[in-house]
Amino acid sequence: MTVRVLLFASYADAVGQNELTLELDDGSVVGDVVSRVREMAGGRALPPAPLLALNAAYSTSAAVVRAGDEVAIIPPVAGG
Amino acid sequence: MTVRVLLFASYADAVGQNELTLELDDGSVVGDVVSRVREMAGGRALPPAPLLALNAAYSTSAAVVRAGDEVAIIPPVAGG
Amino acid sequence: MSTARLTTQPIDSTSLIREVAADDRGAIVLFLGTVRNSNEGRPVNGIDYSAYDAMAVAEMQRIVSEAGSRFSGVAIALEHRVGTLSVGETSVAIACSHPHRAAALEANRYVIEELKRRVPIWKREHYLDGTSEWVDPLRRPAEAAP
Amino acid sequence: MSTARLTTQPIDSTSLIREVAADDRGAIVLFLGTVRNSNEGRPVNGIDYSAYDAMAVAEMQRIVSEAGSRFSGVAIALEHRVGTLSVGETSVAIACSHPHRAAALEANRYVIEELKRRVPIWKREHYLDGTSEWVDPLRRPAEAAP
Repeated sequence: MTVRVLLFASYADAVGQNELTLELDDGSVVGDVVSRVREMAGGRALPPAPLLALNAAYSTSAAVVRAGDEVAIIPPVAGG
Repeated sequence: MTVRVLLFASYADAVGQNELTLELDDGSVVGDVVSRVREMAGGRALPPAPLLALNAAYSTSAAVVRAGDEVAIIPPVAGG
Repeated sequence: MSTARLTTQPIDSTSLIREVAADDRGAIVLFLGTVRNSNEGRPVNGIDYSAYDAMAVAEMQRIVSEAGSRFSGVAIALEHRVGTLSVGETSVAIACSHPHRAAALEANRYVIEELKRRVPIWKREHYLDGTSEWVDPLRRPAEAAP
Repeated sequence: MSTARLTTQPIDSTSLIREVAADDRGAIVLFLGTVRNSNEGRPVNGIDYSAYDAMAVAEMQRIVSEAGSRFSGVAIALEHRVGTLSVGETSVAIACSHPHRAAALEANRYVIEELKRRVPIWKREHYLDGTSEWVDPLRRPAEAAP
């Protein structure tokens, strides 16, 4: 199945992309997305356990992803 | 000696004046001003120990007054 | 760096913000007290504010000066209106700025609490039924004051 | 009763105040976060704010809704700007109104603290020396954030 992955700020700079699609096995979890991104060029700049969001809400790394889901890897926030 | 006495809000309404002058003996204290005002018509509407100011700053009833001083009897404040 | 004054004119909160804004200040907090249309369940249509002018200004200046000592680096503009105000009009405005938000928020709170506790200003509420009364905050629950 | 939004345009704080003002509300508190001319001793000349737009708006809406539960009767207008801001410009504005001052002040504080803790917005500071950096609040003392 295919999921959409969003990267932001320093994480997007590190990987050189702010949006990508990944092919994942059925039953994959949000944490698997992080592992895959960390294997990409520049991906080691991301921490092993970053903040995560699934479909625009904070999520744990154990949350199961489904086809079409949007997973975001969230750098430390700095609004305000 | 002569002192100027200021009354405000409900206290001014009770006594029917917002400003008066009193003749006091030398060595009088702010509390003496209150006693004198409470003896005036309507003066019993004032509490025996109201908030007091001497020359535009809060004062105790024991503060000594001098000729030309301004004593104010301050109802419960309600600014804001 | 800080100012306190009485006015008989409508308060311009934007100009108070401008007074305290500066390039080294990341947080500005504005407090506005406005005339409510009811108090303790009684419909209100206006309030007359009066003050012991000289002492009110002196006490307001003491308060902003104290806030400046407690919250080092804060800038404050404090203005209280006197005269007859209609429902919705602003009776008091406090603008505080500081490099950081916590001090700006806490200084603002300090100023409004101290102002209500000790600045010699009084208000006479006018009710929809034509009556009016001096407000005595000591005679009612603390929560009733705006 | 409460709104939260992102904007790419300059924030009009007067209109936020108007959104929350009402005749039964005696207290309005406005918080403005502005771009400072320095951070941790480094001269700053601007900040690029970016957001995960959909989630930022959703999270801001959750925060104002939580504040509405904690401070019953509060009305809130929250706006955060994204894009390139110069020193002195407003990045975030929060207007809270309530019949009474304590709730208006505390709701405002709740919203700014939660916003800084969890809304997915990032800033890249541009320094006077021509360099720029993503700001990571976790890497510096808490007091350093405005």
